[in-house]
Amino acid sequence: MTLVPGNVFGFWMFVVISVIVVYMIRASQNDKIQVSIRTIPGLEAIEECVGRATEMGRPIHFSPGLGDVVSDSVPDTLAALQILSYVTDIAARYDSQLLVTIRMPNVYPLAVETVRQAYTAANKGDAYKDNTVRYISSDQDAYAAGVIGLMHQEQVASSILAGLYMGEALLLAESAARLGIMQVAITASVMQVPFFVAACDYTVIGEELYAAGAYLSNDKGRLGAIAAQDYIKLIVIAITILGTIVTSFGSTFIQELVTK
Amino acid sequence: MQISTNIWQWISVACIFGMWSLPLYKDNPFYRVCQNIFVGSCAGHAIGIAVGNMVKYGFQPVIQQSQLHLIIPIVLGILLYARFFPSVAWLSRWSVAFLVGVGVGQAIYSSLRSQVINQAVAAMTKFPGETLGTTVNNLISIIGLLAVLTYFLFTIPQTRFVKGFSQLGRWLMMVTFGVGFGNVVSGRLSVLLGELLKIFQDWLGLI
Amino acid sequence: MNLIDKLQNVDTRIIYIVLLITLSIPLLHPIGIPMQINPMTRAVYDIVEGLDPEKDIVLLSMDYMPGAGLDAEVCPIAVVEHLMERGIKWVAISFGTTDGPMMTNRIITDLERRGYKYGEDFANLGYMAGGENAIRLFALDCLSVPTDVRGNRTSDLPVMQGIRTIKDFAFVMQFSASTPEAWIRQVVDPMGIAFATGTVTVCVPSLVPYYNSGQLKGVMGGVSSAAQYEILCNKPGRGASMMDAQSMGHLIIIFFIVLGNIGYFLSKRTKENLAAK
Amino acid sequence: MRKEVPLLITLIVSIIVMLSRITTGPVPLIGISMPELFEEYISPWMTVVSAFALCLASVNLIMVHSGNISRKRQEWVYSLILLVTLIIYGAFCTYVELNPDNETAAANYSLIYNYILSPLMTGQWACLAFYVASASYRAFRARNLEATVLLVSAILVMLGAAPVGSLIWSKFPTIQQWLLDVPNMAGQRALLIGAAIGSFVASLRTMLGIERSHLGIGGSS
Repeated sequence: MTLVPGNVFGFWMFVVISVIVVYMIRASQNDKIQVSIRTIPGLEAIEECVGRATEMGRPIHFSPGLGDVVSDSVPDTLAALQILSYVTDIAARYDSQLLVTIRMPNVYPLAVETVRQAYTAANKGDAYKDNTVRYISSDQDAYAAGVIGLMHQEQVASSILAGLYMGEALLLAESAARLGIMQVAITASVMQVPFFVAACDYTVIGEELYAAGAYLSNDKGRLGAIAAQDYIKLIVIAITILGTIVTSFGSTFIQELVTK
Repeated sequence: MQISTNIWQWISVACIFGMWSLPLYKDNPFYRVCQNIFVGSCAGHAIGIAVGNMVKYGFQPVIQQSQLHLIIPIVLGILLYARFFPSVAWLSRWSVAFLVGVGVGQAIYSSLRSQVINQAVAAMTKFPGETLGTTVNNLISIIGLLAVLTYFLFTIPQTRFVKGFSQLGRWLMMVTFGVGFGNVVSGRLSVLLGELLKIFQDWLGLI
Repeated sequence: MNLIDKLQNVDTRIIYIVLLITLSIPLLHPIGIPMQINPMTRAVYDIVEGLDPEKDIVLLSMDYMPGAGLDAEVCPIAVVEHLMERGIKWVAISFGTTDGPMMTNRIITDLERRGYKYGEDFANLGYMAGGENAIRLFALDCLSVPTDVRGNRTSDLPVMQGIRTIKDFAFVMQFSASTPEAWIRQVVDPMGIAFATGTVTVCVPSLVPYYNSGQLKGVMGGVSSAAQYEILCNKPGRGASMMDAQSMGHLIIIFFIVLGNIGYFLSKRTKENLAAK
Repeated sequence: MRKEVPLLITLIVSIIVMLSRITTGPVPLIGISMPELFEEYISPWMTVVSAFALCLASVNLIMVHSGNISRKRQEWVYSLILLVTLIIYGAFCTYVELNPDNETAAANYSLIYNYILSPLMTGQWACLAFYVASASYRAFRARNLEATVLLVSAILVMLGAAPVGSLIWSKFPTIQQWLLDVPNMAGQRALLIGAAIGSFVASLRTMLGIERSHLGIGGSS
């Protein structure tokens, strides 16, 4: 078994950074390193969102996005579920009603489990009701239409949109804005960010989505993974700068090395 | 002007107006009917295609070419539905684990190779460039790239330099998002225009 | 309610009606504003121009759904039109959406009406479930699709003769309503094929890095690209007829932005004045 | 058993899939190469399991809406409409898929697809144009410097993308192309790299079973 040409560097980089990630997660869990994360204002606003809903006595809506757990959107969806766990926790503390809408059937059982566990952890097990988490439709347009209808019916006060989004981002955000709903959007879907920036009160952008779970839960293992992510970025930055300098001197050594 | 006499054209236009009645008027029964037909027909179409694929790639090869190993995915596929029966619901995890495994295995190395390494290599440009213009553009590209990446560094100490540089990254991202919005406008307009064209051309016969 | 408040709170339905009217007029009475050709669109045209009708066969991955409307549909129509005119054979397949084969059928029905032969000039291999995985499976072995949408054996189709892997196609193009990362990851990078993409306008900005790095040989995006392509082929079609209305639409949206901002600044100033008093 | 087996399946399958892209030659002890293992087994299996997964959403929908009807919940009539449509399309499409040589059936299915399902979908998408207009009017305001940067670049791109822009000022298309090729590309590239790294780490955690919430067996460990 040998490596296909063009993947030698990639493979070894994969191995090295995997080791970094696992090491950082373990080190952080065993308190060998202390990881502190910079503030992400949009995530701080989640509590304000829930507070507003409580004051108004109306429900708060959460969507874990349009992604699935069986495609390349796994990371986005899992990150959104981590945020859901935090939102449920706050909602339980403030005694405000939570409403979760689901697009992908595979995500449904996971969301139910997440919400139930968070309520139990906050000693509010009985606050969980059968219709807290609702499956709408697996078609993205039909999902958007369903959520908009629900926002009208239930007089939602604030809405948190996390995870992967596609073209319906604007359908959701703009209809909610027209109803005067306070919104926080957390997404790595670059194409949808402009609409969220326009229509939502707070927008959390790009990679911040993957950091949100660690940020909100303060879970040491997850924080370690974020620190590892930063090291990988620093490595990429270093390679890019080095490559630019070497290229400027007329050599393509770095390009050839990394694509070897 | 020659209005179409084809009944299907009329149905199709009614469907379009049904969906438009929500923004142009308000929530109404006609819209609700259209919306539910929409969700139902999408789901029905998906069932048909799915059954077709099951037979074509699953059952037929097993029966006709006795590729018996395909019984494994058929069992895994059936196990997906175990979640509807609480006592055996945990079995559906096996199928999900398989699907996730393939998804993760495909994404993990390729995203590193195609999205990280190849993009980093493409960012390595020559200084100075052939003209002053290219030099300036290359400079903006590389500094912009580094600034945005710095913005996404979460755990390093936020010194004044880091803060300033990542603020630059934020501005560059705003330009990116502005460009995105500008493009979206033409995209969304095109869809509406396409519908108008169908109405004027195929239904009303105005063009 | 004074004027400033009115400027701030125009009923959205009025905005929608104004938009509809502004778009309809130039659609019914086109003005014919000249347009410039985008280099990324020209790149696709040049590739197709450079193909050899004698031996080259093109693969089209049809991954858009009717929901994306004409914005997604005009690009493949323009490219297929060009392929047919040059006498180049093509094969279509779908991975991204179960609606793909139906979209291909729409194009094929029209071509058959004009006398082209299914199976000899083109073929529709249908939908293959499994996303990225299916793309890779097909790339390694194109005959892994047992039959086409009409029930013919894939290996018996005249147009598929001599095709074993994706490398036997001279040019591969995907048409979708999103971005072609899956193709780049699974086929373009590992197998090094000539690949271009046609998508909706929205996705164009995020494809520039891939075009710039050479992973994409050409990019088409939505109605404007299709209109340019039609002009390059000297065959103005549906794309070109929509461009004037497109222009008006842009102007009216900019007008809405300006209107909203005027209201915003005037009311801000009034509030500041009140606070100062 | 309930926890370990799924974690093991994910780990083994993901390693095979990953290595199948970057290695050649037989694996010691097994005697078959990773690409062959992938092409002969994993890949066709995935196609079949995916086909089953595709139906899952519809089954879920049938359960939700038949529940609505049997309990006569509010607006159950709409649920009935949905179910009836689902059954008609489902039966018809399945017949067409299983009998590809019946051209009349295929043509009839094309009719209800092209003239009902398709316009409903495009109708919904076209609503986005309306929402873009109202969002532009209502939300795109120069509240601060960042919002202004976004706004200005959006307007410049709009003027450059439409042919009318070059009539107003011939430089608009050039500016638009520059914005697209230089600042936009740098931003997109950085977001792409960043998101890929973030998703790489998340995928690695899933692969190694450190993150297991997708299986519904507790959070991270």
